[in-house]
Amino acid sequence: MREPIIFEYDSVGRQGFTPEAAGETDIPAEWLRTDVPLMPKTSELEVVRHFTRLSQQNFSIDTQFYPLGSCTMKYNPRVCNRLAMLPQFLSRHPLGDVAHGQGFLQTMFELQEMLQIVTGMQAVSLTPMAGAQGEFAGVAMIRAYHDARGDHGRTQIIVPDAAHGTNPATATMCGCDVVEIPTARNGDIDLERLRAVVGPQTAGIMLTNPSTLGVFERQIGEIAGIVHAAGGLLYYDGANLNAILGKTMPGLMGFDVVHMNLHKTFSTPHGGGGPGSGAVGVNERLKPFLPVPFVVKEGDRYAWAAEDECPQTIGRLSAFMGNAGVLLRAYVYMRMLGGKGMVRVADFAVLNANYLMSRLRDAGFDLAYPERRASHEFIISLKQIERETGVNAMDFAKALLDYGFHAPTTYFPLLVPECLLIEPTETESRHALDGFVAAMTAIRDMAYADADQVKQAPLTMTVRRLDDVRAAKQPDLVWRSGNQA
Amino acid sequence: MREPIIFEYDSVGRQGFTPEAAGETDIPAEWLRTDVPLMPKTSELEVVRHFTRLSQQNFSIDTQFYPLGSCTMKYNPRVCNRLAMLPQFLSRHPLGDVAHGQGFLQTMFELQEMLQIVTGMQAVSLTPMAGAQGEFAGVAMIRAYHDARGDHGRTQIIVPDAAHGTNPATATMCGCDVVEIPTARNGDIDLERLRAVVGPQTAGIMLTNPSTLGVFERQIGEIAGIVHAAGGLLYYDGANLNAILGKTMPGLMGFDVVHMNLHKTFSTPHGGGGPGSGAVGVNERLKPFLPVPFVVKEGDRYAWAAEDECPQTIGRLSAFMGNAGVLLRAYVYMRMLGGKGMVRVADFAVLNANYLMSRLRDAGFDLAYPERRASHEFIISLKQIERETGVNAMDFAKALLDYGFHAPTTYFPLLVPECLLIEPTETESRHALDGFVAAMTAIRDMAYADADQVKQAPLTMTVRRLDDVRAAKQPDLVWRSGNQA
Amino acid sequence: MPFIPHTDKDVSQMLAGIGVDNIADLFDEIPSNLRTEGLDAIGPALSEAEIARLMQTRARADGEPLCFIGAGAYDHYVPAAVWDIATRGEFYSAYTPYQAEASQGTLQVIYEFQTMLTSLTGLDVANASLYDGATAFAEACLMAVRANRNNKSRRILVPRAMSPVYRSVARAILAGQKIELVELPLQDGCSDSAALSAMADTEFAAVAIQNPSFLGTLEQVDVLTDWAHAQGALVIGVANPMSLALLKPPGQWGADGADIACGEGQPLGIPLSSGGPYYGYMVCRQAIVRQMPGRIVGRTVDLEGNPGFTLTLQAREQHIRRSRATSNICTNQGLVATASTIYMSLMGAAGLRRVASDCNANTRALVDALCALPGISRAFPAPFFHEAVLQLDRSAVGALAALSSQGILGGYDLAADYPELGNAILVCATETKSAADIASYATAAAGIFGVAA
Amino acid sequence: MPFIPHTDKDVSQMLAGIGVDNIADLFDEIPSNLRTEGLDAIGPALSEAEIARLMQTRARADGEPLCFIGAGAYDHYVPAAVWDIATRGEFYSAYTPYQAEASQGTLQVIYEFQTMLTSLTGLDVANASLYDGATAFAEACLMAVRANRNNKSRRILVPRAMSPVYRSVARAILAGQKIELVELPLQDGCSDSAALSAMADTEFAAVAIQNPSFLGTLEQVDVLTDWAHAQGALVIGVANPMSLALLKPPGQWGADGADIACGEGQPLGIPLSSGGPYYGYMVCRQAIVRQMPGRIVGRTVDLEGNPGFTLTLQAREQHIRRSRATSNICTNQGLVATASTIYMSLMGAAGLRRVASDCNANTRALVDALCALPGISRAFPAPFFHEAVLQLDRSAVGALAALSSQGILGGYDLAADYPELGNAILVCATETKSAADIASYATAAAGIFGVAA
Ligand SMILES: Cc1ncc(COP(=O)(O)O)c(C=O)c1O
Ligand SMILES: Cc1ncc(COP(=O)(O)O)c(C=O)c1O
Repeated sequence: MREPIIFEYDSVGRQGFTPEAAGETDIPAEWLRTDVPLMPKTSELEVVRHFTRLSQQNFSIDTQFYPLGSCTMKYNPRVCNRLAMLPQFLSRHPLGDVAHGQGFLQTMFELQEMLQIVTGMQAVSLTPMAGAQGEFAGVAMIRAYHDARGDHGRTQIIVPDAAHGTNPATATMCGCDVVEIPTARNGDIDLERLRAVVGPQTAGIMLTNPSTLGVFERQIGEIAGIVHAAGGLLYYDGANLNAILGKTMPGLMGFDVVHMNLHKTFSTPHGGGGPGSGAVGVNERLKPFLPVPFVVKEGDRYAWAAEDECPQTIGRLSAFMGNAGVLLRAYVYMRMLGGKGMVRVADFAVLNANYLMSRLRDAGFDLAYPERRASHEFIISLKQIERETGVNAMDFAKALLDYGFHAPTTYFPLLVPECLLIEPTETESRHALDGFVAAMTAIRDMAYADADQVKQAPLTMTVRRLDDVRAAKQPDLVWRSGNQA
Repeated sequence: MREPIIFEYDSVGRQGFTPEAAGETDIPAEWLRTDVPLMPKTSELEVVRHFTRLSQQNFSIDTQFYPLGSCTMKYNPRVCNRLAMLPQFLSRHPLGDVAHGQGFLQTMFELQEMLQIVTGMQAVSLTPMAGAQGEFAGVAMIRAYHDARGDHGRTQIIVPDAAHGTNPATATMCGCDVVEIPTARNGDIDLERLRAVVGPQTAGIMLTNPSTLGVFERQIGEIAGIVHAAGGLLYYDGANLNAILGKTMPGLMGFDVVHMNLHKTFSTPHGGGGPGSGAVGVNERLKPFLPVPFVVKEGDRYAWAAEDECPQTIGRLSAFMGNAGVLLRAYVYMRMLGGKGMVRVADFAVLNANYLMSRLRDAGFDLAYPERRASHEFIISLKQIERETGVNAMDFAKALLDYGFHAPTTYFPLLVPECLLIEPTETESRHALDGFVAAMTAIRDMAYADADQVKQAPLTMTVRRLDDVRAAKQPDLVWRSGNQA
Repeated sequence: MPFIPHTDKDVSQMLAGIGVDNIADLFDEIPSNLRTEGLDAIGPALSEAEIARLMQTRARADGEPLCFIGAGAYDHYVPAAVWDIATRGEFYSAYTPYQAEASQGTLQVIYEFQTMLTSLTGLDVANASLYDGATAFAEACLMAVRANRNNKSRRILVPRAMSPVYRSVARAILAGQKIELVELPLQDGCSDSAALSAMADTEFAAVAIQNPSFLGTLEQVDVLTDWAHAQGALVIGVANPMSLALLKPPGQWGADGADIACGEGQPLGIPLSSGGPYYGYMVCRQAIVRQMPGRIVGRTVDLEGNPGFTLTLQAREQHIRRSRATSNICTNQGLVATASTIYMSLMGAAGLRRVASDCNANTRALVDALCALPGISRAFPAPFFHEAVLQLDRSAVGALAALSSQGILGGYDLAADYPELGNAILVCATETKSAADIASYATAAAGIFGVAA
Repeated sequence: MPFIPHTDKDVSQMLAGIGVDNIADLFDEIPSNLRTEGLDAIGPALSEAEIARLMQTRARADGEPLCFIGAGAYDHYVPAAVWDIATRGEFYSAYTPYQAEASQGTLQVIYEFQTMLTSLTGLDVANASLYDGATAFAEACLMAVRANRNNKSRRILVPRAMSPVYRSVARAILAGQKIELVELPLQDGCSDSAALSAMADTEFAAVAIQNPSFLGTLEQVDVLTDWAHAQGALVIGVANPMSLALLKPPGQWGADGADIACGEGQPLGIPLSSGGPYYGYMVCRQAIVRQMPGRIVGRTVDLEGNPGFTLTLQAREQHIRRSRATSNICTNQGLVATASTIYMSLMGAAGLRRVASDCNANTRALVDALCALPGISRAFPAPFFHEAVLQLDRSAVGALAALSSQGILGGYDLAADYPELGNAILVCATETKSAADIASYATAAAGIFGVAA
């Protein structure tokens, strides 16, 4: 049953929530609005019903297996939400007296410390509000470092071709030029090409390890050597940290700065697109440049360190201190895991990925890197199936929905044709993985038996396949009375 | 997609929640259990996913119009739940020192007072845990009253044929005999028959007003006169209180004792079957017999009144004080309505019912009492349609589900053949009512066009029509490994 | 207007459709002498913000004292997932699953609930919940009188060691039907089985056994069960379901097991919440299921042969059988049972067992710590589950009030229910109590009992 | 094992399937010199019950002082339904709606969100959210530089009356791209339009206008907007969206309206929560939508011609355009925007207007009450929305600390950001403050200011 747009419930005079009677304002008329903004006119019941029904139209971790590669869609414990939403935490003003915030600040301080331990770095700032902002902080610190040394010519950021789009986009935002280097056939970086591009213009390199190809970059030691020798710094994109918790650390691999996606590794919710947290960690070299504010401990009191105490900081990246509520959730999760639990996260994330990879291989699917171990994720390529049946990665993705599985990441990284990037995470049972293999196999069989049927998928969602081209060509971005899609 | 039984997730050693490590016990072996009870072995994610998916298989007020007659399925404000679940309320032990419960007790005291005002009674006890237990309390008080006067022969309880099943069942539970009296053609009680059955054996009469036929019993004054003159008392079943809030009061109509369904009139949630609250109110005559405990105010302190202070009480009906959390929700709701808001509840509940009744009549449906006003609900009879097409009230109920509407109450009261008892409540918009009329009309048209298609309904639920006969003949009430339905 | 969606235009069009001038006309069948003029005495409406602030203030006033009271309601940790899911609108705002096809969620949950309760108690069939433990016991007595085919007795033998409030609720509910509770006396905190021989000639419809007893002690369940059966009485086993993770279940008592088990479901995932909503559970042998009160869910098949769930055996219930129903119960405690099902699913058998063991260990630690103080000693030697009676050398009221003023609820005063025990309190330390909590109690008690009585 | 469902049997079968002996083998591609031995420094795991108790203790330690601080984050009442629904698992635990067919819930919510934001700001197209108000402003500056077709300037004129922290975040974000913020000076708490003439020869990519200003005052939005457009600059309107229920929206400023509107979404249903997660909103004219950063949802049709929703105009975004994307943003603040959509739906235009008016009235009442005391006076005569600057006769630090110790957060000290204002604080009384709250503040302040400085 199609759920109407909320404005279609419209009926003059209705209103869900009844706040207290309006006071008068003394604002002169020249500043006042004369029109009434278009807002829903719905009762509280209609609002509740509308959004409850809409929610049921989503796939989510709480309802489906969601093996979206690179996104670490693991279980988000309900208790993390509960505790982050304790009334005192919710009502705390960000500029409130720290005397009324010692509990919160202590928690943030301990989170900084735990993240240092996990990454092997020397200092952490929690302020970046997502991975991409963590990247921004990292590249900005690299630039600030070179600038502080008067080394102004370093404007190039090297990224592998498999890098996530946020890496090159971040480099540009920081005013750097992007130099892309290719991946070798075995999934590692082409060292020759790396050697060829480094030089006095090199600000640094951005790497994900394990990479977005689902393999561990084995030459990371050499890479660090090459880049450092050329005067550049190494940036670690922590999107894949889940795979290596307690196994190795970016600090040990030679990285100077890292960001973590707490909404991946530390299980804060993805929320249909956000919020996240992209906390950054740095080694001694970059410490002076860390974004403010961060929490410091003075005796047994906790306080903010801000601009005036950090003359070389790259500055503030958010109005207050980042996504505090997300950070609380990550803290709760980390304390519930403890050190041993974190190592087990890596163990089982990697076990699940390798098991699922081997089962899909045994079922006849082509692995992108058949000689390699999977990290916490891996890639299969549907190129041959596509060639033989016309059924492509997108079709598989849609068909999986009808089997009750969210699709893996499709068409990323771009260098593997017709790829699915599959990340089961440690919180899924073997039973779920086996079900996924069965669905993939059934879809493949159907592709060979009746390709058109696969192309019809999905059949069981609230809508059939959507016309993306029309969406972009005739943008309908705002509801207007009378307009129909 | 069928959701497995939770035991089908079973896999040795899994467990959702990890409590702290077990202490040793020193309990001698003769008391210890040697087998392991069958419990799910599921991860927390599996538990969350299982029950979230199951929840999506329900119709509910939050997702559908739910015009279930006699049940008052109005919007249950989320804030009532939120405030009843404040941590201090949740953690309060029922036997805790009242010094740590003044906030709670004050709330209960004020709730008692508000319910007195609403019903026009002189005292209230909140302890009954649902309507039926309120009825029990009421009839037990009536018996206690007669007994206290040495009037031991009064063992008959009179109920109209339209009464809810809990009324006669309650009378029996209280050790009374049930005398049923018929309803006249106009929906009021047959006064001649009433006069004929009252006498020195009459303990009392149980009435719902407006009655379960969806009409206001106009002769209530005469009825009260007849029963009181015969030495009996009057019990008011408050299931339909929503229709008369602020318009009239049971106290004024001559009732000696009432119960209220707070989960109807005062919008506490139905919870898929409960919990409810059946608070009782009494006039001076029955005050000494009120069930304990209730809250009294002593100076500015609140305290419990229990057995020792109430020598004539019918006693305790629950281990503590009834469904405290439900009572908190009702209190919040009542305070948010205020006096004027309560009157509006009756206004709009009755407006909606009369509007829907007139629209269905205009659409050609047969009203059970076409000459009468609807109260907050009304009855239509599908007898003619059933005769002409074979499509009966049950078929309509199932077909409505496919239109996204929960069915009205079917086959109750029993005296109207093929009846639907329809209660829209005040929280539904005119738009929802119009949609319901359209669905009813479409189903009726389909009944005449292709009766079999209606008999196939529902088609869009997770299951098709279920075999109730098999359920009762071959009861499968407990999951056992290997058993299939 | 709170919660009413009508616009002025809606109202006038609706009135026109009905054919009346105003809403007041719709009430014209109410005789004018019965009319009231509004409910102004209720006072003005509060906004959501205002009521939120008011309730927060009241909640804060009540504080969160450290609770060592049990006595029928137990302070267990409830994982966040339990109520987060139970209060989803689709569970929270649905009614009894009369339209089975549109209520498979609730129905399957109850079927799973029934399965868990039967296995926990070791009996065959469970219902979908009753109001609370006390009323479940009363219903069990009624059921036993109906179900006993050996005799027509209206007498139930009930231990003095059983919850006083259960006995009192049962008396209130059974009074009308003239069913009598006969007391089995207390000896050293347990039922006095020696007293049974004196009753060998009395017919009982049932013998009730609560284990652990209200006083925390473990009863001679096998002896009592076998005696009852030998007498032709049914056995009603009353048990804290949390204890059954550890203790022999009613279905295994004596040679043949209890016939009916019932009790308070609160320990399984339900917050203390000033006493409710909790739920009563009831489980029985297959043979007597048609005497069971309350709703029951069964699995069946649909038109296409696929499995599905529905309410069944409804001929027992008031809406079908009316005055001859097994009970008058209609609305039960569905949502609470749902939460409890989620709780049991999260905990699993191992988790429940761990909680039960920790409760036992913590109460032992508490008893040891307190009995090390002058003026406090154990009242009974019998083994206990997670509650114990302490004998005090002074007024329990005074000691408890002194503890309460330090934020500690030190136990339940037994004076009113068991005057024969003198100054005695019943204490309980569940798994939520840390060693530090127990030490706090001991320290506070030392301050009180350190001074001669 | 917390959150890991594997049984021992699962593990051994899975390892066998993979063809390795143990889990450690799966990590054999990590060079041995890079291996670490666990994370024991993190410490032991806490159970859910333990962490719950810890966090409750910390939360309680922070208390709930009465808050009269605004300065960019506002204490509004959030109806219970907002977060109850937003945190439903289906919203909470979904990701970006890349698989549109399985994400219609989130997509339709965002489409509705976009509609509400455009109508609130009076502009054409909104995105699906940015991180917060400050970063939204920085992105607006970048967007303006890209979108301005009149000039190639990399200068933005920014009022000193604009939020200091927005300016500081923008500086940090724009630094790499060498975009310069030029300050428009302050006069009597507002932007000094007299200073504009001196800048007539400077090219600006954009002129930013915050209304109400950071200092609470209402700016000469029409004059500033028209001046900017006459200069060939775009106009970036920064506005508290709650104020727009009452005030003329950016789309209506001056003759042609602002080109981009952005700001902090927090006032619309988001708890203060120590500063986040909030969300930044951004809305612009249709003509420049392809320069907009962030995700955008569009309505389209499916195979059968039925309406549905999908992410669109993705060629702007990093996952398609990589180094040439409009921004690097990927994860945004989706759940917060969802909550905000629910909030706006519950409030409606009338509800928002009432909240905005009440805030204005309450702040006036507070200002009047405080300015009646010796040593406190209004700093500026300009009309304000719901914040005002008070001049004190003594150190703000001391006065605020004294209030804080009485449980009152008395305002935001302006000394660091606006040293030229001397002892000045910015106060705010939202609709959540009752007359009694305002009186409490006044009484506490009287105690402090009653004593000569
Ligand atoms: C490899 C990689 N890097 C960076 C990011 C960007 O993180 P965020 O979406 O939190 O900005 C992602 C997430 O999508 C990612 O997968
Ligand atoms: C008319 C009437 N009386 C009594 C009851 C019994 O109330 P409860 O279900 O709360 O026990 C009901 C509810 O179903 C009812 O509709």
